[in-house]
Amino acid sequence: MNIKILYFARIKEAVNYSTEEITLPNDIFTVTALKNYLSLRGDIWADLFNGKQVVRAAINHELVDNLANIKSGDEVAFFPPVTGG
Amino acid sequence: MNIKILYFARIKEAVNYSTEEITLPNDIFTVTALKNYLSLRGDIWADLFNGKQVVRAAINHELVDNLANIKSGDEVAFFPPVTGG
Amino acid sequence: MEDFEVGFELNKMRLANPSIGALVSFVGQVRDVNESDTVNTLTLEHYPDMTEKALAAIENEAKTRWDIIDSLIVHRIGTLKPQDQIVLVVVSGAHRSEAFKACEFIMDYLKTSAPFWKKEATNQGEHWVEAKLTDDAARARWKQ
Amino acid sequence: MEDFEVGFELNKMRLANPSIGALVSFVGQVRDVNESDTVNTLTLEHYPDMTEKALAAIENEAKTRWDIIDSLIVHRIGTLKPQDQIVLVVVSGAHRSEAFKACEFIMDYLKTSAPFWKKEATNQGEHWVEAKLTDDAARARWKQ
Repeated sequence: MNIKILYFARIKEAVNYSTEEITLPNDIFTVTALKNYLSLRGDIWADLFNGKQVVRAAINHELVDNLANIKSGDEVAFFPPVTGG
Repeated sequence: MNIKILYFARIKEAVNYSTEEITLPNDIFTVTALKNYLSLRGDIWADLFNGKQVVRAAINHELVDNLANIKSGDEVAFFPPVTGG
Repeated sequence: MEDFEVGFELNKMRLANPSIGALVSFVGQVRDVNESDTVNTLTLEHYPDMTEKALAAIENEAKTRWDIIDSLIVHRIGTLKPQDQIVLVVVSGAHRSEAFKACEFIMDYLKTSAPFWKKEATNQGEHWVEAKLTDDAARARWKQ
Repeated sequence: MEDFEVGFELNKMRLANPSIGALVSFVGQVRDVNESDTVNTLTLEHYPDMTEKALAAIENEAKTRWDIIDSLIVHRIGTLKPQDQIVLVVVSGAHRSEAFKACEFIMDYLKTSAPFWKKEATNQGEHWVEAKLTDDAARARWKQ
């Protein structure tokens, strides 16, 4: 399935992407599975997504937890804990 | 002893005084005693100071309770519960 | 008593100190209807010599209890009409939590210990506003 | 993003409704020193499509929980300097207690669930501001 991924703040700078559209294998249907899949891209990705640092996720502009389901056409965003206000 | 008494709001209107200077008998040395003494002036005064309605007192600009001591030269104020803000 | 300009007061306090991170304010407005009567005017009487001391004591107590930087209380007196401003409280601090608590504390104490009295004029006549038990309860929360 | 004029926003909300008796506001200011470093600039990044929904959700939740009349959130983005305003929250209601709670609730939720990120530039270089555990704790107080 095809999804769009957005990266923000520290994570955007680390992976050097702000947005990408990718085609996922069919067995990637949770946030955790997507994080594990992205970890395979190399050390920088693994450091971010192996669970040692807090990476928040949103699907279609709603904060979600790691068990949330991803479906085709979704906009998934990864970002550090927010620090506005 | 001589004291000054100020009246505010509903109480000022009821007694038709805003301020007076009076000489008290020597046995009047608490707020309660002063209230009882003023009650003797007539029905309006008795209604106000017989304890059936809440009358707050201040001595020299500090809120006090009924047991507070009054001394010569004090400025005593009587007023209803405050309603500012 | 002359009106206050809330933007001017907030900016003045904020810009006076670059370590201020949080500014909390309260503005009270004369409502058009109180207890189902239409309010024409609201007249505020006070006890001038006591007012200044009472407000200073409330601000000092707030500064003792919370880590705040500055505070301001402006209370109007005289005759006001619906939608006039009555009172302004501003509290600044490094962080928001202390500023919020101190601002609400100041309002709760002002409502119950500063010598102001409100008289409403409605079409049914004039009457003194009664003190509210909810204000006593609000103040009681802060007892130490 | 353009600055806001706090006096204008407060007066606009207050004067729009004569049943408003209480108006509580919070203004956040960029501090000159954060964690002992002098701040030269503070840059706010956000997630535009999500920001609007997140702020609306926070305001709706506040309106569900408390008896308030209106609310406003303005959050600046882009590069700011010390003493610039960052954020404005205004809540109005008939009575002060509900307005105070709703305003503090909105700030606590904004701090922990609205997609904004701060990057500080100091003489020691640039770094992303770390999220604070005290903000998570502040939010946790409101859990139902």
